[in-house]
Amino acid sequence: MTSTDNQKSPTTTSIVVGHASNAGRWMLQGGTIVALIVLVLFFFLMRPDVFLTFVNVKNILYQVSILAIIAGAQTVVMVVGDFDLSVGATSALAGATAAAAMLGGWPVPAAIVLALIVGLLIGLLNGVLVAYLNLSAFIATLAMMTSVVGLAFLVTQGTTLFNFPPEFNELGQGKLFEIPLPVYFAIIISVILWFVLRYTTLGRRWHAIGGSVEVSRLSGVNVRRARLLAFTIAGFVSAIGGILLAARLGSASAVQGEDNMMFSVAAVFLGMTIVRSGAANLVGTMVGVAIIGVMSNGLNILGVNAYVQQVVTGIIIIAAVTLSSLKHRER
Amino acid sequence: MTSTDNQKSPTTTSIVVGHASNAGRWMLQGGTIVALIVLVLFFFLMRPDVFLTFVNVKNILYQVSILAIIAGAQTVVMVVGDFDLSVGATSALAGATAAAAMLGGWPVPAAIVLALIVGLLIGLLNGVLVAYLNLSAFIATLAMMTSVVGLAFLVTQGTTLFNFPPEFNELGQGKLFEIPLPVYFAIIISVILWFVLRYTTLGRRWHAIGGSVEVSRLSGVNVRRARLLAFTIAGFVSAIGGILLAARLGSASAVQGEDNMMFSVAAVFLGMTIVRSGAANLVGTMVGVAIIGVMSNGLNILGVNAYVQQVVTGIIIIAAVTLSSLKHRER
Amino acid sequence: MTLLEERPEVRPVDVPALAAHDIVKRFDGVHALERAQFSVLPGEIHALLGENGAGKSTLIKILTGVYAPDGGTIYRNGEKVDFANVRVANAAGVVALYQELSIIPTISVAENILLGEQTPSRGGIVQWGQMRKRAKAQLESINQRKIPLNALAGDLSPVQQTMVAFARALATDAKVLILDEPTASLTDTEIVELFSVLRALRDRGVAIVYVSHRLEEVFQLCDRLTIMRNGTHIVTKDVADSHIDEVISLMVGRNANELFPERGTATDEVAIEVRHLDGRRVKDVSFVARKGEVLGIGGLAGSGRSELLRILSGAQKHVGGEIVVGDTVLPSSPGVGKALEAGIALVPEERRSQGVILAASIQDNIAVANIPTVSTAGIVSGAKISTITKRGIADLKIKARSPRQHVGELSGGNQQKVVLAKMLARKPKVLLMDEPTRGIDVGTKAEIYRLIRQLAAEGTAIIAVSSELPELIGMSDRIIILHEGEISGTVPAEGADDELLLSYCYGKHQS
Amino acid sequence: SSGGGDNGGGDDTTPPKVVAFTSGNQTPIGAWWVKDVEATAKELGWDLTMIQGDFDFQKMNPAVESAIGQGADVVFDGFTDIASIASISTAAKDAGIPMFAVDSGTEPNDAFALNITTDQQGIVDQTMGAISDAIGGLEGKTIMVIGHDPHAGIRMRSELAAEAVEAAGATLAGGEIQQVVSPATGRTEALALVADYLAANPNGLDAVWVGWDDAALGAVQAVSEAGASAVVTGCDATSEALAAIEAGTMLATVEQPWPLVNASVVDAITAYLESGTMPSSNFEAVATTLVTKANAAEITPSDKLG
Ligand SMILES: Nc1ncnc2c1ncn2[C@@H]1O[C@H](COP(=O)(O)OP(=O)(O)OP(=O)(O)O)[C@@H](O)[C@H]1O
Ligand SMILES: Nc1ncnc2c1ncn2[C@@H]1O[C@H](COP(=O)(O)OP(=O)(O)OP(=O)(O)O)[C@@H](O)[C@H]1O
Ligand SMILES: [Mg+2]
Ligand SMILES: [Mg+2]
Repeated sequence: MTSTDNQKSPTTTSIVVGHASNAGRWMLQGGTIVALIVLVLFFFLMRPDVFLTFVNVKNILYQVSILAIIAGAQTVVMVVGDFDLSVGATSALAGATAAAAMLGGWPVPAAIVLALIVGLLIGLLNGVLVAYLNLSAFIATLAMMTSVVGLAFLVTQGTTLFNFPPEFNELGQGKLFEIPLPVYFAIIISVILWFVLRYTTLGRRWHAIGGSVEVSRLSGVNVRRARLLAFTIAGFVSAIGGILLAARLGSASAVQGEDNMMFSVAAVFLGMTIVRSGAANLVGTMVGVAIIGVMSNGLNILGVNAYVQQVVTGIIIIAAVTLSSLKHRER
Repeated sequence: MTSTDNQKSPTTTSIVVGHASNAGRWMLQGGTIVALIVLVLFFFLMRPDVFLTFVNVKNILYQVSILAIIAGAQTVVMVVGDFDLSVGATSALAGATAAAAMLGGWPVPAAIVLALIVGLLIGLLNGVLVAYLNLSAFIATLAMMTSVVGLAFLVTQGTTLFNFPPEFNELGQGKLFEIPLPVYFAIIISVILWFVLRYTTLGRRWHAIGGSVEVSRLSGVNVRRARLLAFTIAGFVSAIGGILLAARLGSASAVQGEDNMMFSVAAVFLGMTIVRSGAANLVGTMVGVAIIGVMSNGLNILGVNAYVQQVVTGIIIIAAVTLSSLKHRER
Repeated sequence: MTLLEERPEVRPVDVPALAAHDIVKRFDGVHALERAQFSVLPGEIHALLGENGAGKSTLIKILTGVYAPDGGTIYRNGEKVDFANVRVANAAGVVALYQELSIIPTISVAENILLGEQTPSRGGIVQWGQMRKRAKAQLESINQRKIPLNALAGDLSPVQQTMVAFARALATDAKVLILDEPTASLTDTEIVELFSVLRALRDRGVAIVYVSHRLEEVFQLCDRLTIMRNGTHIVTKDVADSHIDEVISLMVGRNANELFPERGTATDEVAIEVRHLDGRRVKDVSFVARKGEVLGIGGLAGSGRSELLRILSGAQKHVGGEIVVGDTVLPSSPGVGKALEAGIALVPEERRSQGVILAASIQDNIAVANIPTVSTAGIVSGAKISTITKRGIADLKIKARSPRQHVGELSGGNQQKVVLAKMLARKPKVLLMDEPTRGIDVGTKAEIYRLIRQLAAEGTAIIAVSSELPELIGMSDRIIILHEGEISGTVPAEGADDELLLSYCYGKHQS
Repeated sequence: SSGGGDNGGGDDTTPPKVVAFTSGNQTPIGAWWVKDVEATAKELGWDLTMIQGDFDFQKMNPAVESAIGQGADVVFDGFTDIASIASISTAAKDAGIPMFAVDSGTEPNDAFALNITTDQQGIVDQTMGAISDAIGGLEGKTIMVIGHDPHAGIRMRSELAAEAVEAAGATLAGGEIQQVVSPATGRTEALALVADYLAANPNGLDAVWVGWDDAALGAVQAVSEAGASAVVTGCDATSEALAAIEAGTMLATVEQPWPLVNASVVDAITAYLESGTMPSSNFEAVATTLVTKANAAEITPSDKLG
């Protein structure tokens, strides 16, 4: 640093960013999208008369709508770099709460609000444990899941509750222009979450925290509050999913929609591969949800045995994620 | 740029020793141990006539012995900084494989070896996906779990297999000095894993990788091979657990011991709180296993309703982890 | 503007913009700060100096609300304040650029610059247009027009990342700006930019605290300086009244020796030979390093120096050419383990992410690189680990409570010594060092230079990358300059000419 | 027992020790059984140890075996498949204690002194009869059978149902028994199975035979959403199924007389405790009642037993 005249130096140098092979890179990154297209093509070719018909597409959409909502909730938490393993349990408890309240004579809107509050509170509690008490999200939400399922059993007394007012069931079973209402709800919620994640200061803070908690904190981001909010919103959105599931089935049990937890995490992971930063993102999650939905519907249509389906599901998830991970391979 | 004799310079030391508040620190860190002691005391005071009797302690040991083995497998993977969500499924498939082979007329030892190989291969596959294809352990083992459960369903054809040769059942139900054999197996496997983790080069490498993959790689550790081995060993040990479970119950089904996955992760997390580095460690895991076992046995003895038990289980896990996390709190 | 520009007259007003009185901070028994005093006036650049571990970074974290002090008071413009967290400090106009913590890799450059409260928004909705505009303006103000706003910050070079972090600190409209070793990973070009910006800010009345181990910089840039030692205040005085040797001796608490030891004599025996090596960026690089020789490698940021060392250490594969150590030809991707066995060891560039496991003890860190030596038949010997650790701690004078202390608790300089210790325990024939003294105080620097010489005298070949020309010249026997991955010049270090070296750095090729 | 003589006003027969267990205590029927057995024990003066296992045999079996090890006169099993309790049956056999059971396996097994369950073939005959009546004979029709292998009863009756379908000259939809993998998601799985089948084969289904009501209700919903005409039967007579039958969306279910079965087993236990008489046969399959719109109102739902 002793050199004298470096006046002339401040010119070019150091910048090495190469925007070269963007298209090619995108192709590889899009492994998950490629996987989706391959799946759709495959099932279409196997059953051209069925697979892409209006009825069947509607079917798929209907089947994944609630998973899409819960995966949306999971996306929010995973953007922040955490997990929420209690989303499925929370949705079941919310459905059960709404059900029990309605059967107890509450008006439908009040029962729904109560169930949403329950979801919100569970989310809040998760948030407090993770953001304020610094528990690992994994263990906190795992334990929460256990307790919440227990609560759901208490609320339903171990039975399946049913016999809801028709206007409640309508939420899950009604149609608008031939399309079931839950599909609209899923779309609306996804768009809202996408907007929040992309365009609000809260969403951007979540992304920053997901990138580095420490740098965010030192840059003046209120990390705790933002994480708390992420979990709270996830609890709330999961509750919406659970209420719709109860309405869709016309019944509520403590373990209802259990597999949504696992599939929501899988969907988010599948979706993480489509962006360069490798972060959770809503569009990707929806691609992941679509893969899961198409796979299950297509295998059913081909009449594949349930156990074989399960084996194949695991393999397809691994294949899709591997495809996208190939680009990251370095020595 | 001068100064002559520098040969002799690197001499004296400068170790600033200060072992002050080690004991106090240990107390706080030992939150999990405190939780265990509190639990034991509580149940003892509630039922002094039952809880600490030889029969009941034996009972607890018997009940947790297989969880202890599977949690040992999980510890290995978590030392490396990963997860294995497929341990439960792998153990079920191993049990099912041994069962199907024996019912198919294989001699007991051959059936056991076959089951161990199955576990090893699943672990190896997990390892390849995570270590060589760079998949996130979470999604890779989650997908693996799905596929493996499917395989277990295929092997058992969805039923519960039973009617094994008595010498097989003896492995799980036999006793030595009044203590059931699985307890000895659990102890032996734990000691071996503890030794491997603590005293072998492989164990050292695993710890280093858990601390930092990049630093380990640049220090000459073959990171991939070590991670591969961690998953492989986890698969193998899980298979032992699954075989013992089948022998212990005298039966094998595809979903047998499902909750061992969740509880194994919970046990390792509980155990991580007892060491200063916050890393997974075998002794801690066994404390975690003990907490889970004592809790479940104690609540049963008190005749607590099954649903309430579930709620309480979640709360106790959260409480134990929170207790230990308090020390980490900073502003 | 040049680095050696005349300092304009500064007449600071009397009330300090920020002052700390009697600050005490302990970490698990370590007294990081013991009644530390510090104050900075508006319109001055105030250097905060001290050895590694003197407590500078800790003080900064307390001044900005990251840590709560165990005792003492902080005053902002003469009023007592209690910063509960970074946000409160920022809101009070106190902003820091922390040591070794820069950017969030997974979000865009623009977002990195306008993070947190700075994000332009209306009703909670981010105004992206506004954000890009302001981020662009910030980058322009530090002459970094080439950094793409929409790129992920993680895709930038380390230098660019630092500049982005700096842009963020500037974006907060700070009244007190604290910079903790901002130039550690910068080259001259960026340093010039940085200084001119800092001077402009000072002239607008901003109080600037500047931490650096590069004392020349301090003398070029700063108005006053405060020296800390062992967590306490030693002296505060005008830079104009200070002399560099005096500063050094106050920092280390003893008389500074000459920084660079005398050069030794390289043997004729070749330790490592590199022939036509090609990597991702490195192109057709050939050279030899001899036993007992210190071979310096210079170049601009991104010129491929680190990659060259990574390839030699086996951490990255090469696509062409060969590496010969003694009589073994290394395969194209040997892996670090094999390279270590062949006698090549690397002290990497990024200490915290590549050099040490922060959450592990000193002895565990040292053991990682020495697993083959501390084990027999796959079983590790605690006694052997203990022996090599104690030797490392003694030889390198590592300042630590015990061999079991976590490396994350050590100061930067001591962390670097741990990295050295773990590699030296392998007794390498060829020692690769990437920026061996980055972020290290003068006292420790001198120790490391002496150590390098001692190793050379014992027959080790040392290949060291440095971004600081005086260091490169002072410590090496011979210097290779890289430009865009190719060797643009090779010169003997003795009497090497700064300007010539710089011209090679900027792409002039040796005839 | 050493110093216990001072309050023993002449009652020198110690109460019989009964170890009872069920794995299905989280199901409504299991919960009812626990209550019923506890009430019975009080009434008959049993010294009862009740162990509840939530389908977690790893936890339940050791607890039961340890209770057996501490001495018992009778082991009483409720709704736990013999396959899952092989280790318990070994322990009981070794201790020489007879085991009585309600609905624990579909075939005779020497492990039990007595196991009373329902007649699976009867259930299939009743439901298939109802289907046949509703769709005008089975021949040439397409019928889906949905089962759940892990449950021994459901597994057996779905196999019998599949045989009945083929024997009657009808087609088994999908060529094999369709499986629900997890009981927790039974309803959604069945819903998707039927919905997807109907999407691929619009109006290609005449009936759906389902092994238990919860999943049957998913099939009912799929059929009605697709606007198809297939009829659906289940088994269990849950209140929800009864309501669906009364509403006309579901064709039939089957009531299994658990209170009666349990009472019979209790009688056999009492006989054994009093006189050591063992039941003449170790297996009994009792007849069931078909529930259709005609009698749905009179049936006590299986989830409202207690
Ligand atoms: N989080 C921590 N836990 C324990 N000890 C710490 C921690 N942070 C700092 N220390 C200790 O406090 C002392 C001061 O460290 P600090 O980082 O402030 O030094 P510094 O002057 O910034 O050094 P450098 O020039 O190397 O950056 C050192 O002894 C260090 O080991
Ligand atoms: N894996 C990678 N992907 C993309 N760019 C990379 C990668 N590795 C290195 N680079 C870039 O290539 C250039 C050469 O890197 P290298 O680290 O060898 O340079 P250097 O001369 O040591 O400079 P520096 O001072 O930045 O370390 C750097 O600008 C770096 O950002
Ligand atoms: Mg510092
Ligand atoms: Mg470099």
